[in-house]
Amino acid sequence: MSVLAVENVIAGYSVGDQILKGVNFHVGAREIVCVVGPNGAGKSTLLKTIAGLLRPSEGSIVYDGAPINGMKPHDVSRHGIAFVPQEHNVFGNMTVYENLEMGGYIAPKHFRARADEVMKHFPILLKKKTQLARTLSGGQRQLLAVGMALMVDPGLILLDEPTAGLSPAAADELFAEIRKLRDAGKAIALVEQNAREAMAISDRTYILVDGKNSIEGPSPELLANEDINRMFLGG
Amino acid sequence: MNRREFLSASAIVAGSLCAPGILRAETVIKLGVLTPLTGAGASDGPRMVKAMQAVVEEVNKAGGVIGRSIELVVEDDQTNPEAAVRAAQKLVGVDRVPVIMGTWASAVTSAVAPVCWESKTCLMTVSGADSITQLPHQGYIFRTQPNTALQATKHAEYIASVGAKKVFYVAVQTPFAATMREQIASVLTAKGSSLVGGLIYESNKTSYRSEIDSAIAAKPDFIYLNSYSPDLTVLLKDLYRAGYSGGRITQSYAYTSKVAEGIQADVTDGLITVQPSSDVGSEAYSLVQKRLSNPAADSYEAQATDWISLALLAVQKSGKVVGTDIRDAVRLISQGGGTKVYSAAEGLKLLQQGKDVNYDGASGNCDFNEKGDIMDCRFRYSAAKGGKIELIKIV
Amino acid sequence: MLEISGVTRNFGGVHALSGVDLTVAKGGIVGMIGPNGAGKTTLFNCISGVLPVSSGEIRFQGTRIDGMRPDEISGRGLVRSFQIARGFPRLTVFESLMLYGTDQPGEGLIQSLMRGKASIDREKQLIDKALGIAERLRLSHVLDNKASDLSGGQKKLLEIGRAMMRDPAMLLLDEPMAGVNPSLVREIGERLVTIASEGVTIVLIEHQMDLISRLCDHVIVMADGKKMIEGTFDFVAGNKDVQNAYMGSRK
Amino acid sequence: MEIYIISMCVVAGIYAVMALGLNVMWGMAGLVNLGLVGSAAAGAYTSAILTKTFAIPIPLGIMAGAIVAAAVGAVLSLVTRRLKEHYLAIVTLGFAETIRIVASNEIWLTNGTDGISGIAGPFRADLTPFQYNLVYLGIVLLVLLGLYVCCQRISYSPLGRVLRAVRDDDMVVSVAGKNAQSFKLKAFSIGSGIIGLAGGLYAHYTSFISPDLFVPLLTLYVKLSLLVGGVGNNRGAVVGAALIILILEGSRFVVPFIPYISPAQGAAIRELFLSATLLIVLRFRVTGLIPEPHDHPVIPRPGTATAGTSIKAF
Amino acid sequence: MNVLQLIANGIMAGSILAIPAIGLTAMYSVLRFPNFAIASHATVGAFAGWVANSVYGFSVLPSLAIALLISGLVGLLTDELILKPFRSAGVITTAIGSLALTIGLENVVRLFFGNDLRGYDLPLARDIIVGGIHLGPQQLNNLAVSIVVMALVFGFLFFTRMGKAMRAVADNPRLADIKGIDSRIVARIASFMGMGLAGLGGMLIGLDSSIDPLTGFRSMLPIFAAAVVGGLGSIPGAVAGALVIGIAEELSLLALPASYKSAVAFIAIMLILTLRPQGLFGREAN
Repeated sequence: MSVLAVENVIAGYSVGDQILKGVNFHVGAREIVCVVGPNGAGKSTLLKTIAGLLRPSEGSIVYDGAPINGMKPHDVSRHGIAFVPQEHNVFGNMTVYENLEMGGYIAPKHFRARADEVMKHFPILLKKKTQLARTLSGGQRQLLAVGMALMVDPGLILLDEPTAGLSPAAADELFAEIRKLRDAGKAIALVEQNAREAMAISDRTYILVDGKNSIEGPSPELLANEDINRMFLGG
Repeated sequence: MNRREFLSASAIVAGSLCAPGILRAETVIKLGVLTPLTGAGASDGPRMVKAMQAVVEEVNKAGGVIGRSIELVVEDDQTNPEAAVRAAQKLVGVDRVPVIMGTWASAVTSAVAPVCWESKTCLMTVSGADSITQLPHQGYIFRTQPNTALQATKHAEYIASVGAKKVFYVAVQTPFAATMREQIASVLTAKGSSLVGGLIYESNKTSYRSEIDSAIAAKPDFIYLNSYSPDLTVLLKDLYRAGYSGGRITQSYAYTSKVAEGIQADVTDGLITVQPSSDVGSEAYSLVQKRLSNPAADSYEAQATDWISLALLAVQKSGKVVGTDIRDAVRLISQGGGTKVYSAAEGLKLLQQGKDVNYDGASGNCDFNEKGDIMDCRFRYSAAKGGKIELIKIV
Repeated sequence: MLEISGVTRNFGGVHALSGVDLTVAKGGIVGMIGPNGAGKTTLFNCISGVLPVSSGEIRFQGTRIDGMRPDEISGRGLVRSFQIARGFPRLTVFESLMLYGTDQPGEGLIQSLMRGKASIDREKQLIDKALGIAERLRLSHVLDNKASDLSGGQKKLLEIGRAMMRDPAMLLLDEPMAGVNPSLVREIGERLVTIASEGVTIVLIEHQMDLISRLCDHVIVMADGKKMIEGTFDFVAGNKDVQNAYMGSRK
Repeated sequence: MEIYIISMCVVAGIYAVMALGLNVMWGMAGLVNLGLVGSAAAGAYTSAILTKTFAIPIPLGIMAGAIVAAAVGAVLSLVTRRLKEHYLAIVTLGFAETIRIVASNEIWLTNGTDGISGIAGPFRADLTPFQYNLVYLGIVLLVLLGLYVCCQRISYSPLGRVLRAVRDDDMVVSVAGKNAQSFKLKAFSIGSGIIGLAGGLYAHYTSFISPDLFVPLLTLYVKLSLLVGGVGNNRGAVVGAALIILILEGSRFVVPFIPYISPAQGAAIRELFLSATLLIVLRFRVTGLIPEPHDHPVIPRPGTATAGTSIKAF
Repeated sequence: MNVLQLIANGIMAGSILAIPAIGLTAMYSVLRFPNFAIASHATVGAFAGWVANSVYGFSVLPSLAIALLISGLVGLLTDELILKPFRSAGVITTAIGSLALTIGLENVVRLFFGNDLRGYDLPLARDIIVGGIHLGPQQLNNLAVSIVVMALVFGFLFFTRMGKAMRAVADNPRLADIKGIDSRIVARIASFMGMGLAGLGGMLIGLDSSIDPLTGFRSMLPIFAAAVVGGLGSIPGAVAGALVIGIAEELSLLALPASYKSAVAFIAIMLILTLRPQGLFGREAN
């Protein structure tokens, strides 16, 4: 049973310039789904459309049984979807702790308990609690961004290229955390440049080309496929 | 806007332009008022308009001038020469007024003066810049504000006469600020007193503490405050705070009854105000006090009263509502050997009986020289006490 | 043709480029690959003068160009495109192309007021050139559209077209094929090969490996603000470190 | 009545010239300038001083004023070269205020707050006021037409193309091989020069200038003219200026019909009326009454349906 | 002239400017346009405070609160009804719209209150002398009010959930939206707070001088200058900018006639912005 069901979605930044040209996309419970594909294929646009930053001109997006297409981002987040954008995903001029507070803005009651939990999960955030977010390193920033998403105890986390610009070690660490989240019961959708690694930790993979589904299937199978390797993974 | 919208919009405007002309009754005499109702001078303009309207009402009640009633056409000069020129063009071009009264800022007066003399319209003003009457105005300008030399001389003499030895001069930046300082300095020196310093400040500041500090540093026993109302309020407060206890003098138009309402009495106690006036117990001034129900009627209200009175008397005298005739008639009714009169209504009655009159105004005798400046006048010195203004003497 | 030695660039203490040394010889298409954040775009910004270098030297055709203004560098025949199509949203496609034309006397006040013959003649030449380029890039039907109305792919094409208007000696193209539909990608690829064969040196940042392998004679791999390795595609692709850094199979 | 309408047309014409100048800076090159009265002051004072002190002919004086104003614009452009929108706005505003304060204080040059009066007008002594206004209207319209043609030519030229590109993205303009800074300087000096010329025209029309003329209010009126007319469109600049004068003057004739208000309240209502009209126009026509044209061809492109559009370019 | 005295005077003058400058910069950081209507709202606040103080006889502190409340409400209302629709049309159009609004509001005040100068009902006190420097108790009170207000604004922004949300929107509006912060509510709070502070500043200016419909317009340039010099969007910047303007104007008296005061302030601005185009505390644009 899917937590999120995206059906035939068409969306773009301006009329007549559609980037998503009919995408179908499902995320099940306790599942990491990764979206890969060439630059400009619409991977990030897909996540933005789900998060409400873009309004789809056609198609439906259903989350937890309720249609959410056309909702504003803050309404989508109230429904339990946490979106972590690729860039500018923390409030640079606020402290780490304040960032967590803003992450949990819509659930202020549980703020303290959750913040403690998140900081227990990511001890580096505890250590840097009173630092401004813009002084964090790239990896720490990504952890904070994910931590902010966790503050609302979301049912679904959308991660847009979380390892972009990270050192391999930091990326590894982040991927490990993402797996832990899945194991803790979250559904996760992941867009990655770092295709192989992302596929390696994910359960299923969608390959988007030119705004449409091209290939989808269980990640291990796709990883093992020679043609796919050559065409999309540069191997 | 498409063509049709444009045409219909033009039609509406054209219609509204013509409307006053259609409605104009031949029997009404229109006189122009051009005075600041918005902008920096806006606190003075409305007072002057009221003073003029009060006279017009009085005269209209008494049967008007040459059998016609009077209407004031009031335009806002926005205390801005550019806007003022447009307004003046409207007054002379559309309303065809023979006289424009009430310009306040010197720059505004200088800007509209050519419009007036070229269209043969009289201009009556309070503006202080000496350069105004030096313009080639062919006699159309009448300035009821005494010129800088006259004021500075008389004021300095008064200051010296009350025993001030060290005088400091503080002035808002105006065309007459610097010349006034020189004149005051020379008169003071001649009278055995001295000007220990002076500064010209920028208007519209919210605090003049440092300016006041530098004035007090010269240890004056008397300070001449050549200011307008908004600045004067700040200066008086800053002087009080700084513990200054010497004498202060300012123009009555700056320390008006409205200003007095807004300041605590002990800040202003002892402040001397000065305004041009004619005689001891000037009847014209007391009529203004009564007409405006203001015992502290200031210099601008007095001058506004005089403009409209002079204009009306001149119309009656010449029998015509024409700028040039008014220009020529003003001196016939303001000076010379006629019967002294102190209000327009009174003078009109005598003129209608064919008698000669000599109008003595609330702001002075209203005797003009060939340049349009008043020739001589006395000054009414009052002192603020408990928020009221009490007459000291008229010199 | 392009020599870069010891170029560094810091952003508030973060090293975006930490000592890049590389040389690009005249002719051909050079691919530049590397993971996100490796400093490829920053390097382009430094070469084109959009960003000043923190230290190091850049020479183009023997002349030192670091420290020059972008327009001076562009004037020397080194023209770049932008990764996220940047440009003039309120100009039409045609105007945008025309703008890039070199030697326009009509940009002077007197010529523009007089509509001098020199400027009109030059305008005519540039029109022909722009029409030709538009034709080749399949932009003819959108010439009168505002650049902001174009699709992402068309914007990329416009960037290439604009650069070509300058008859460049060297083109720096930052992901020119991202977001372009596959059939057009092939077309652009062929076009680039033609341009290169006409003597223009092209440096190309690209993520699609099949394109790199097909188009580029020479590939430079960037990682962590440095050049990691360079060589033919097969050589580079066969390198273990490259696979680790870029292909993502680290363990 | 006629003389009034004619003189308002003169003023509107001078506003229109200023709006054209502003359009070069703001409409074409996107450079915010809230200090255009500074340029007007430079032009007006230069021409007034030169014609009065050195008795040079009026047209030469006005030209000299335009040149000085252009130089002032160039200096301002250099000083502000690193500043963006809002910062540029406040600095230009401050620059104009500084010019006004200098004009108030440097009495030896400008006669201080007294202002300069008796500035010569063409044939003024030999004409009746009506004829004089008519002649001046002719002069202003001629100048306006000439400048309009010039501005159209700039707009529809490679220069205009670069300026509009600077407005969109000056960095990409640099990459296109143009020195964006020097084009900004060009736009600032041309615009400032045109506004200086308007200042000179005004000085010789009314025969009097003083620092009080050059207050931010005038900048605001001109700015609103262009905004309402259509930023980026020379025709818009002219229409907007005419409309602003129409509103400013037209309201004079409406307000007297409102009963029970004092003159001061009437003045307040007039300004309210102005502000409300502008807010309404801007609210529903964000691009102004005559929006910027879609494109600005220099010469017709062969084989296009839009070839006719370049007729606009003269 | 005593330099320390000049600096002290400059601090006093600057601290009053700082309040509306904070309001301006706070609105800017959330709404992203320079709101010229700050001038008319300073006037509205000054008059609201005057009515409370002189007509209804409230003492100064409650009158200041009323000034803040009324001008804040007017600010909220005018923003919702008049300026909000402009925002989609771009920064400059909105800014010019706010200029038109400021003229409109100024004249609404004129329509009801006329042009007369008004003063608050407030006992004046003589200066006290500390270490050879004159300090006015009223101005010290103003300084105290300014400091308390600044502290409250800081407290609000750093210790309340809504204040943090406001900073979050200022920092990264899109991310704030994603995190469920309703930007419309934050915009309303920013308008209320910004214009409220403008009104409070207007009344503080009036306490020292007198008020009329032009009170706000007269102070608009220095308020803008303060916010811009400090770096638009930075609250410590607005305070620093106000102090720079205040002190520079007073110190100019050492070398130049008093009639050059504002020019000196503007030249100071130009110098500072030439060296630091983003203002003292502004962040460099990307």
